[in-house]
Amino acid sequence: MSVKTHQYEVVIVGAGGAGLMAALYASQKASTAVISKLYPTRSHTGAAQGGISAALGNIEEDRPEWHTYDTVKGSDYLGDQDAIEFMCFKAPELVYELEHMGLPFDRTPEGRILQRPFGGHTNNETGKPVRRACHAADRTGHMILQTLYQQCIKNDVTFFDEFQVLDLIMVNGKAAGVVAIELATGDLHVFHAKAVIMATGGWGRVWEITSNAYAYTGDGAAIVLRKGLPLEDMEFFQFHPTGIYKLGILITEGVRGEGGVLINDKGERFMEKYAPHVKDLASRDVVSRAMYIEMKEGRGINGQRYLYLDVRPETVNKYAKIDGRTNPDGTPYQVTAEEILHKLPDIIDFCKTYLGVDPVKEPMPVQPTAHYAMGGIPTNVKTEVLADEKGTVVPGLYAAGENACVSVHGANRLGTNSLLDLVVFGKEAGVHAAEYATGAAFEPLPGDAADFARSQLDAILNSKGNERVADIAAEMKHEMMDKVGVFRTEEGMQEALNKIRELKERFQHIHIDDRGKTFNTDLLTAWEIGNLLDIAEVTAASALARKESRGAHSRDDYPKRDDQNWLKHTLAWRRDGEIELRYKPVVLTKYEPKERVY
Amino acid sequence: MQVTLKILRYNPEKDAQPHYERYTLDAEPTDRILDVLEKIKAHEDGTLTFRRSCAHGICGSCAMRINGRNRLACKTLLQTLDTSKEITVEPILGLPRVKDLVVDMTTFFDNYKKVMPYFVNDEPLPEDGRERLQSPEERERFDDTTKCILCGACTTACPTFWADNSYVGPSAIVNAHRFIFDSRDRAAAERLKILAGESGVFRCRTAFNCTEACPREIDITKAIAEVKRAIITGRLD
Amino acid sequence: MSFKTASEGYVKYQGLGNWAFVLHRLTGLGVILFLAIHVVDTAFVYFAPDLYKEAIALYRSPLFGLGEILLVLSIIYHGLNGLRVIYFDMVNPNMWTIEINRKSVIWTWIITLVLWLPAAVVMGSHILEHLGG
Amino acid sequence: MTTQSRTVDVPQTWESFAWKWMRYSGVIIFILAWIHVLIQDILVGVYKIDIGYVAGRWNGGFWRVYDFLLLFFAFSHGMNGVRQVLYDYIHSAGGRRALNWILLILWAIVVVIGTIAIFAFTPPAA
Repeated sequence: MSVKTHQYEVVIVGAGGAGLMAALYASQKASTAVISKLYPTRSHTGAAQGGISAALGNIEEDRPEWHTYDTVKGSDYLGDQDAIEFMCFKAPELVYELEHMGLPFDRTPEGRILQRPFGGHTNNETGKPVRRACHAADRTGHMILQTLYQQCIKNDVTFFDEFQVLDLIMVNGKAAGVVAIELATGDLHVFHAKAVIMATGGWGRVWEITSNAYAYTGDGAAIVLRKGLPLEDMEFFQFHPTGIYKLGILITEGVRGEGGVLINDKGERFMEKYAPHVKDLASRDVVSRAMYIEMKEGRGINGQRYLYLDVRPETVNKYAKIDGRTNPDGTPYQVTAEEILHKLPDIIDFCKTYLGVDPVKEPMPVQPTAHYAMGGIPTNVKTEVLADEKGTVVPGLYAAGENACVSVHGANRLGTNSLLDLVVFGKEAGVHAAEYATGAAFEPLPGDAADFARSQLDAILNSKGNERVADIAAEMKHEMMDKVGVFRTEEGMQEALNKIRELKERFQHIHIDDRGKTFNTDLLTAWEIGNLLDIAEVTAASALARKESRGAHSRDDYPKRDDQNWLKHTLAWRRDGEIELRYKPVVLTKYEPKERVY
Repeated sequence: MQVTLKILRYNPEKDAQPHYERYTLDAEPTDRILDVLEKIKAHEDGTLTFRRSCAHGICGSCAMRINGRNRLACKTLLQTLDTSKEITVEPILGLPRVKDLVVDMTTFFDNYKKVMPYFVNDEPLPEDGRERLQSPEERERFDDTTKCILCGACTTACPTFWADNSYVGPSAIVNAHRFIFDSRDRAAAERLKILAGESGVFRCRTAFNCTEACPREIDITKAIAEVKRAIITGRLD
Repeated sequence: MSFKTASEGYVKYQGLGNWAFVLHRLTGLGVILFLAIHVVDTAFVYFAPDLYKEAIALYRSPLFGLGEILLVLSIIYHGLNGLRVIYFDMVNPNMWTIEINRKSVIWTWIITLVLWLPAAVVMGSHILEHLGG
Repeated sequence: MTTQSRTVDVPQTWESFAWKWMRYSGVIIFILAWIHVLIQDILVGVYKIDIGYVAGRWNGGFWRVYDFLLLFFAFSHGMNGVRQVLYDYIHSAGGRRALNWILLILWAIVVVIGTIAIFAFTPPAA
């Protein structure tokens, strides 16, 4: 295999919201290349629906302080409060910046950005939901991704599309570039860089039912893990309450923001039992757990493992009246089918396409779906990657977006905060990486820079067994869904961990059919499954060790949060085939942990 | 139930010409064509090559010709097709073949880049640093064309584009439309000038294949007609 | 890309609009070919009256008679479909929707046939009258 | 807030002119050609057409002007149509330039021949 070498001051891996935002800023100061295994507009940011939160107060009073507190509370107090405060106070500025880039937000009659309520976002004085999510219909992520890509074209950013990064080059403890395979030709490319930004997104494909793209295989996190660096808080993976039954396709929380309610087999709006104040707009971990309990206790629809999400106008209006929900002008909140259609066009389309259900006429069958990684590559607020529990920075290495753990989401992310995270920390990554690159020299490249990448591919190509990759993947997904999902137990997690280790062993004996060079997705899919297995192992091991319930990590055997022993972040290394866990304290500033009630 | 897919295969390392291969397997009526392709790749033939990512019609990776029409594999359920017959799956037409169902999208994105598909407004920002104002009606004016996911289904369904890759194609025009009719944008005249040229909107023959192909249900031919009209009249309403 | 690619699409791509377009193109090319010849042969009345007689004789052959019936079909279709496109494109672009487009294509075909069939009967009977005569 | 109407100044191009031409001429031809076809091909029929018929028809000025207009609009419409079709398959600037000249010359020849015939024709003495 021939190896081509390129040199850029900053190399960005991944072209979703965080990667593109970083690219816009890094390219202003330093020569920058974006390397992406997909065409940029295929990134999963585009699937985000409901909105991006910022306390603009366009509709009703709102403050960044409230946003900060809601996020801290939403994180079940595991989020680092300095980082959360930074993000929430930056939010309005970034949303305006997106608007100035042309993002077509929906508008108020006064011409300002329209906002809608979302789970966990409240007026801290009244405790009622506040309209904080800025949106472009129900395709906000799509518009962010498109807008950022458009601006990158305008600013002539260099892209390497359909290049799969396989390895990170580290020299003298510093990041010195990446190695990638060009899908179209099968050639290896070495990108020599002063700074590397990892922005490769999440790994929902570890689980069976997921809202995530096929591409969401945790490549960046797995690459970093293989370089002897830790991953943070991997036990915290969010299950979104409303995925389309069996398919996992996301139905935005915006549906509940617009007044939709969850209904069980008895026709009850069960969320009022679990979250008496905000009901269906409680944070996602709370709602997903409530749904699991309902289903476990036999109140799933027809006894099956799904519930109804009902956004028919008559239902919305009935419960809006019961809740005393009002419009900004104080009149009672009432909707028509046309208004719902107008506000949620993509959701209606999904339901019609995949379920044959028209949501304004029938309720939607939903179940919790693996959605978002709160954990990931540990970074500080400047997005510098951290090497240990003491906060030692890895020079030249940055991470932003879902693959990073700042940590602003702690144990549970609030809806709309992911898009905010992308733009806020994507920008920080771009700014800081370029700043670092302009002051740093290129580390000399080792002669064998591409060897580790090549050896990984060769191992798959030359593997002599007869295991099929798809079977291994299916078993892993099933095991993780069952035992490291919404509810977890000691026994289950241990079984899952054993199973994953067994699967990793079997993975050494796979057989792939395609040994060609051109667009070999058979090879790359196998490599991705290898990443997922590594991520699954770290996730299960981190989860097994955490003997409490907090946010998305919910254990039957330890049902309570334990701040005494567990108000700390997990850091997990993979060393000599074993997972090593260490812990670091949570940054607390203004907000003392207290019981979380919605 | 059983379905048979007849897939146009091509491996540049082995084949001089593309050829069809047939796969018969069990499937559910609610399975998507993408699910069936995944099953084939997972269990029968790992060399089968196609692009996919989000699997629910928002990323635009899996545009292909299914029974002779451009669609997204992830939005085409078996129950919407006649499964008693073979289902033909071919790559989208008009772009160079790379392998099996994968085509080289370079020309497609180059054409997109020709029409200034980005927001332009160099006027000073509002002094309070907040948003530029836009009425809901002004926002609504270009809503339809903001939905584009750049999957290429429209452009590769266009008879003019099949013959001539220099025609910017429906997708590029849709993305130009999105900015031309955005009240905040200031580069409409420049875009219209580009689109009034030899590779622009007047190459559109209104065959309508683009609109039929769009998985996002954008009224593409209408958008193109509106751009034509804007060039002729200079009016942006 | 090329004539080959385009031809594959013209023939194989599934869609009423595609066929409406292909027919429009074929009928247009057919009519312009005929028109060029027709202008020249009619000009013979001035430039070469003898040749004009020969040309007319040729037109009166049964094969040309059938061709003329097809010509009339082409002119009717090309004209109607052209008007349809002009109306949608210039007067009311809001009619470029899937449903209206499909219906309008089908109606164009129906009206074309309704207008053409009587013409074909009249022209066909002319041919039959003059067969062998 | 209210919606403002906006206008821009777009220089017209050969293609925008051609587009308009196809549409306006199309409407005119629709009327002229259909009447022509109805009379000559269907009602009268080729079997009744000879020099004598033409002479009778071009006796007055009306049908001469009519036929000239039909010739001019239809042939110009058609030749631009041919140009548009061939633009699909001829992509180089040089090729398109050559095509335009060929079509223009062809157009001029046919229109000139036709026009001369229509207006210079004098009915042969019966």
